[in-house]
Amino acid sequence: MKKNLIILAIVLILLVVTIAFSTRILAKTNTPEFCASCHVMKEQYITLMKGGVHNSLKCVDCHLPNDSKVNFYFWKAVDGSKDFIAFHTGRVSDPIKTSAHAKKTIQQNCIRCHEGMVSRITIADRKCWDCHKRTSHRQTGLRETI
Amino acid sequence: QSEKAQEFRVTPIAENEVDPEVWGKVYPIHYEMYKQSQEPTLAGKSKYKRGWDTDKIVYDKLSQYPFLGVLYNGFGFGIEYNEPRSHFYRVIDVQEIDPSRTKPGGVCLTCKSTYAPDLEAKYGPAYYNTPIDEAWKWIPEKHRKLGDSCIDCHNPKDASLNIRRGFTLVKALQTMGVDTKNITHQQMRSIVCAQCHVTYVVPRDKDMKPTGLFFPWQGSKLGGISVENIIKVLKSDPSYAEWKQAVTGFKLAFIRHPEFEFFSNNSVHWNAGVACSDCHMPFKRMGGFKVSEHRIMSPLKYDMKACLQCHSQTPEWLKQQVIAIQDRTISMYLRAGYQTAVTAKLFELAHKSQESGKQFDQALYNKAKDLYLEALYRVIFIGAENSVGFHNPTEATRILGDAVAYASKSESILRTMLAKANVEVPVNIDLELKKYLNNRGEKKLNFKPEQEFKDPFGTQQNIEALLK
Amino acid sequence: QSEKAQEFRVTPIAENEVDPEVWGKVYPIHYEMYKQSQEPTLAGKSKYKRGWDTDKIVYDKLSQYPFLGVLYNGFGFGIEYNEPRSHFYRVIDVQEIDPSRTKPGGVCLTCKSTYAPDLEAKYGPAYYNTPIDEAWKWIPEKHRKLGDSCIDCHNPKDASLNIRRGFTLVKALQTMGVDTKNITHQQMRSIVCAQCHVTYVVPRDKDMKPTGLFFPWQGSKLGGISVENIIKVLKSDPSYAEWKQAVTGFKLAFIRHPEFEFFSNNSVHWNAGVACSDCHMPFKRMGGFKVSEHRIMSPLKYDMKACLQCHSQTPEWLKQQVIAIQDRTISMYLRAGYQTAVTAKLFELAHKSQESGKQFDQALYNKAKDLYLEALYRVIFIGAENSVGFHNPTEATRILGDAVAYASKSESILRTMLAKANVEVPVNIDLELKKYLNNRGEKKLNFKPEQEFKDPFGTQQNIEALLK
Ligand code: HEC
Ligand code: HEC
Ligand code: HEC
Ligand code: HEC
Ligand code: HEC
Ligand code: HEC
Ligand code: HEC
Ligand code: HEC
Ligand code: HEC
Ligand code: HEC
Ligand code: HEC
Ligand code: HEC
Ligand code: HEC
Ligand code: HEC
Ligand SMILES: [Ca+2]
Ligand SMILES: [Ca+2]
Repeated sequence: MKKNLIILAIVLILLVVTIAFSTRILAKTNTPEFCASCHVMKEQYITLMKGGVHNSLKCVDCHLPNDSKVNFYFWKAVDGSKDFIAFHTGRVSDPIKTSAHAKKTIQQNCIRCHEGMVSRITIADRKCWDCHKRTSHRQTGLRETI
Repeated sequence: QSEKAQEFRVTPIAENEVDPEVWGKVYPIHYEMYKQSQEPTLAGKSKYKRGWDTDKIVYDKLSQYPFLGVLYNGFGFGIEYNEPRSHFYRVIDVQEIDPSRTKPGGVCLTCKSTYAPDLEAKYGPAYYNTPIDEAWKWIPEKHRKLGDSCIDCHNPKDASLNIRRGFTLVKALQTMGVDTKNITHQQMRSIVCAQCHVTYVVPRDKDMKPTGLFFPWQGSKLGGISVENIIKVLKSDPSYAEWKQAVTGFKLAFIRHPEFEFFSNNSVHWNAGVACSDCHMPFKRMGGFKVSEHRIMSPLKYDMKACLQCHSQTPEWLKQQVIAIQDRTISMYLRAGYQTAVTAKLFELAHKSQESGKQFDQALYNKAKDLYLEALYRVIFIGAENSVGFHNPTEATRILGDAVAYASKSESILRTMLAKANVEVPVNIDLELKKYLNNRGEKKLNFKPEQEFKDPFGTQQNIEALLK
Repeated sequence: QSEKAQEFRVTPIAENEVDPEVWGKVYPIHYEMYKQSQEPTLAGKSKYKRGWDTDKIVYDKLSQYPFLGVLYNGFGFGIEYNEPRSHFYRVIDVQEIDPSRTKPGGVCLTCKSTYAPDLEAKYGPAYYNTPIDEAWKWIPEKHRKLGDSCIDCHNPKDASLNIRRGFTLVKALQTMGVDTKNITHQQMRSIVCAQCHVTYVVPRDKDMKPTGLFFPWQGSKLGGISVENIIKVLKSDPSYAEWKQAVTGFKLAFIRHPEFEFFSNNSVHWNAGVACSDCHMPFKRMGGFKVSEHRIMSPLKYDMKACLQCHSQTPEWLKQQVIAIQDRTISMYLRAGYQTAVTAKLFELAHKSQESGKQFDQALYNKAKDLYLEALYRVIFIGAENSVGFHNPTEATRILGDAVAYASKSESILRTMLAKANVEVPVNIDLELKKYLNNRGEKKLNFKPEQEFKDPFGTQQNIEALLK
């Protein structure tokens, strides 16, 4: 556990430093192609690209808070490091599942973009993708080996 | 919540405002959708749930399921019993139905008139048993034909969901230990329907006058109101007997539209957190935003729109799955219904032989009766439930399979009992359907053969042929 | 397809190569997974499909469902009949089972030994009826205990899916008009299993010697092999009768593991294009690739991993849905099974009275027998199907409900027939279960009460109590 924290700290610092110095890295790590460079993200990448109207979006549009830049980069660093460490230590859960925090972030992003559309209904205690299953990378019709 | 959403709901409506027109000033889109529900629904879309479609035919349950003629004889439901139509016709249908149905009185307004809670509060016990025509006059003249109104489901302050019928539903939920102040929003989307789409008991005094109204949920829990528990309550007190079954002479309770109980009892959709409104009031795009459909009807008549966000298949595929389930349910329902009717006729035969002096083994008779009641209540339950099994597919066939088992065990005992008393019983029991199905009530209703549902698997026909 | 995957399949394996070790040189990952299937599966994960779990208990179907003792008496299945275990034990289990089961002979190797198609081609008619011990020796010594091998399902050239058992399955598919050269890939993912997980008939000559093996699919179509059609075929020819039911003396056909027929008959998963392998051989990540799990077992024992490919709920939730379905199925299965056993005992009683000189109305007797057979075959069907209803939930309860209906109609007729002949029949029929369940076969097997499944709804217990 302690070891993990140290790694996390190092990665955090590294990330913050790189971000501070390179707008190119910054832009690159916001692309879906970057996310999909990890093969474990490939399924989500393909389902996004082939799964309908959201294929012009970037992963970070949904998976990182977009309400403020500070929030965006803070969580980018945290989640990014978590993914990085999990990947390179091989501790990938199968299947990968979103955390409660991640779900909240996604929901806020759905509402951010579709605010007008959902302004008259009440979505209190459930998630948009309970109904809009395809946006959750599921039931997009892709089932064969990717 | 975003500001826009708030803004939309700024204008509070007067507390206790019943008039939908007034609500319509604030919520014009919803009012428009709501008004559409007086139109007949599309004919030819649903296989089993017809009625008040564009063909304007009134579908008669006794013609659809002829054995009901035998079983319900002696009660209003054995005279006129129709497929429901939309909420708009709620009060109108009570007016138009054969008067045998409305004998209980004011209590019948409970789920029909939006004024019911006010009337109950005002008139107390008299509310329940005042003759319906009289009770009906308690409603302000302008609204005597008003079906549902917004206030049935919404709080006028902000249009949030609200239980209007505290005197029935809130009490019933509380007997199951539900904290009625803290129901989740998603559950409310089913609970508002549970004000009416539930079974009820109208207990009677010695003169058969109604003394109240309650839901037989004692001993159950939310998400587990089983048919077994309901039957237990119904059998627990003779004052719950509302009618006498003519063919057997038994005094019995009854079960109506148990949609909520059936759906919420461990069905896959309930377990998945799906609510009635998800399927019957799906979101609908109106210009730049979406709203809940307020023309409430069968999802088949909406072309499965309600299903499509959660299910990625085509509407045709989804409809086929519904029909696969309903076909199997109908097949079992016919089996259970006819078997129970046969048993009822054996009781009739036994009673007749008794009159002509035969003596029976009373222990056997009691067992047979007990088994018969278990079967009959199950047949009534599934027949009254309005989804032909879809709301909880395996539960439907389980209940019906049990009905077949109970009714036929009863038949076996009766046959043994009758044999012991040397009464000869033919193998094939004539149900005398014509006698029960024709010339019913004030409208002299007759059997309409074109409305009958035949077993889609042919099994019922096969068994009947084998017995002949 | 990526280059890696191509590379992965470059080395063709010799045509007709049976040895999994040789395949393992080319497909080491698959060979490893495959070998794991000799390990016992995890205990405590599945409610109804136990057997050869880490507790190493052999689950005895006759103890799980005691009425089977009555119904199967007179046949090998009435002596020893166990829950299946993994493919690895296929041949071993045939060796270990009571010899009454293997009486037919070589034909029993058809779905057990990978060599079966070669043996059939080589020995012709003798393949079917040569005593099993002798036929077994036709297999090369090294592989006499070999369960499944890769070639059972794969083409050695490129490991693509392949039907090895042309002499049974291809013929059967052709009787239904299937173009066996153009089966879609997704269908092949079920069809390879249909080589074995199907019911079969071993027709007999006059001396009860096996003359062949076929699947009773005549008159059906792919996606609609109904129990009704299967029964029709089974009843169509006396040479399909493989055994004599001791309690009734009837010569009967039998039904085994109809997983494919049951699953493919309008189930929601089949309709959704799901294949057996999707659930029993889910994709699995191994290093950088996805491969198909080759340790084939119950999805419950994989913690529902297979389901998560398509369903977004938690494994616990999914398991609960499976159990909700299975509980309802088991309840109905017990109802159908006990009712059919009661009817069987009434036939026994009738036959005994006949011996002591009573005369019966033959028309009634024939009707009762016809109805009884319809019930019995349905009970055998669902009992033999291995998913306890899950593969096709509403179809399971429909079939069982019909079994109850047929068996009890038969009971009613028998009671009437017996009464006419003045035979007294008690209400409660003693099944004499102990007689059938104890001291079975060479191993002197006894009833194991701890393995019995009781009705989770208590309905069976309730009916039995009422009859006492
Ligand atoms: C270094 C490889 C790698 C890259 C690059 C990567 N991921 Fe991941 N990601 C992983 C791994 C490994 C996991 C699984 C973590 C676990 O099992 O807990 C994961 C999990 C996730 C999850 C689910 C867990 C959660 O916290 O909700 C999301 C969402 C996700 N990644 C999004 C992204 C996005 C968006 C990007 C691009 C900005 C990205 N990933 C880039 C490896 C990567
Ligand atoms: C339109 C919004 C949206 C976009 C764009 C998006 N996702 Fe997702 N993602 C979701 C939703 C919704 C879920 C489901 C969360 C849940 O099940 O609780 C999800 C879940 C995930 C998960 C968890 C595993 C799973 O399947 O449930 C991963 C990993 C993931 N996304 C990665 C990505 C990657 C990588 C990209 C870009 C290639 C991406 N997402 C783009 C909405 C999005
Ligand atoms: C960055 C902006 C953005 C985010 C975040 C986003 N969407 Fe969208 N969404 C769009 C756009 C753009 C379209 C297509 C344009 C349109 O409205 O016609 C769209 C279309 C849709 C549609 C209609 C098409 C379809 O596929 O059925 C649905 C439903 C939808 N989004 C749901 C969601 C849900 C649920 C989420 C969160 C999991 C989400 N969106 C997140 C921008 C977004
Ligand atoms: C206050 C009582 C009440 C409430 C609340 C109520 N219903 Fe009804 N519902 C009725 C009555 C009464 C009818 C039958 C009207 C008739 O046939 O005259 C009916 C009929 C229906 C029908 C059949 C419509 C047709 O066209 O055949 C559907 C579907 C339905 N209701 C669904 C719902 C749903 C979903 C809810 C909750 C969102 C709900 N109801 C709430 C009393 C109610
Ligand atoms: C607890 C709520 C409730 C009470 C109390 C109630 N109903 Fe209903 N009624 C409904 C619902 C829900 C429907 C629509 C579903 C259906 O028809 O099964 C309905 C449908 C009807 C219909 C149209 C269908 C048919 O049965 O022909 C009539 C007529 C009717 N009710 C009359 C009455 C009468 C008369 C009484 C009093 C004895 C009464 N109702 C009491 C809820 C109720
Ligand atoms: C998962 C979807 C779903 C849910 C949830 C659901 N229903 Fe239904 N309902 C259906 C379908 C499908 C039918 C059958 C319609 C048909 O055959 O035309 C139906 C039929 C009905 C009918 C008869 C409609 C008619 O035209 O006569 C009523 C009334 C009804 N449901 C009320 C309810 C109530 C009340 C609830 C909640 C307790 C509920 N439903 C929950 C899908 C649903
Ligand atoms: C109960 C199920 C349900 C939930 C929860 C839900 N939706 Fe929807 N949504 C629907 C349905 C049904 C439609 C289709 C409306 C139509 O086609 O008329 C829809 C339509 C939409 C559309 C318009 C699609 C189009 O065709 O242009 C968007 C955007 C959308 N939803 C976003 C969201 C967002 C964001 C959330 C969460 C805040 C959400 N939805 C929650 C059921 C749902
Ligand atoms: C039979 C019950 C019922 C009746 C009657 C009814 N509603 Fe609703 N209404 C609902 C349900 C259920 C919702 C969904 C609420 C939610 O999920 O928060 C809803 C939602 C709404 C909303 C919120 C926006 C939306 O579309 O989800 C408004 C506004 C509304 N109704 C207005 C009205 C008006 C105005 C009337 C009368 C003309 C009316 N309702 C009649 C059940 C009903
Ligand atoms: C809010 C989401 C939602 C809605 C709306 C919905 N379903 Fe479902 N449905 C589910 C879930 C979740 C399951 C469970 C299986 C799964 O995980 O896909 C399911 C299962 C099913 C099944 C298989 C279960 C069974 O009982 O046989 C059918 C068929 C089905 N749905 C049809 C429909 C139809 C028809 C409608 C519309 C009338 C509908 N559904 C509406 C979520 C939904
Ligand atoms: C050549 C015959 C054959 C083929 C092909 C075959 N099976 Fe089997 N299967 C068997 C036999 C025999 C057993 C029982 C072995 C025993 O109990 O000794 C069995 C047992 C099983 C079991 C039970 C395992 C356990 O641990 O209890 C499962 C699950 C199963 N098979 C699934 C499948 C699937 C899925 C396929 C196709 C991908 C398949 N089988 C193909 C013959 C076959
Ligand atoms: C058409 C394929 C097929 C044929 C032919 C076949 N089996 Fe099986 N056998 C299976 C399958 C599949 C299973 C696993 C499923 C089950 O046990 O229900 C199995 C399981 C078994 C088992 C283990 C479970 C049990 O029943 O105790 C034994 C023993 C067995 N078979 C013996 C035989 C014998 C003896 C014969 C010849 C009379 C035979 N089999 C013919 C396919 C077949
Ligand atoms: C949608 C998923 C699914 C599909 C498709 C499916 N099965 Fe199953 N199968 C199950 C489940 C769940 C069980 C019950 C396991 C339990 O109770 O432990 C089961 C049980 C079994 C068993 C008994 C396993 C044991 O441990 O004894 C066999 C054998 C089997 N299936 C074979 C098949 C065959 C052959 C097919 C195709 C014709 C098939 N299955 C299709 C999910 C599936
Ligand atoms: C009971 C049937 C069965 C047996 C036995 C079997 N396989 Fe498979 N195998 C399958 C199925 C089904 C697939 C999925 C094929 C597809 O979808 O193309 C598969 C897939 C494969 C693949 C393709 C990659 C993948 O994982 O999907 C390889 C390679 C393979 N098997 C090798 C083997 C080897 C080696 C053996 C023996 C050690 C073996 N198989 C035994 C049924 C079987
Ligand atoms: C390849 C896709 C796929 C796989 C794998 C799969 N399912 Fe399903 N399942 C579906 C579809 C599609 C439906 C139909 C309802 C829907 O559209 O969601 C469904 C419906 C269901 C239902 C409701 C239907 C019913 O019969 O009651 C349950 C429960 C269910 N699945 C459980 C499981 C379980 C458990 C497994 C694994 C053993 C599994 N499924 C594997 C696709 C799949
Ligand atoms: Ca209707
Ligand atoms: Ca097993």
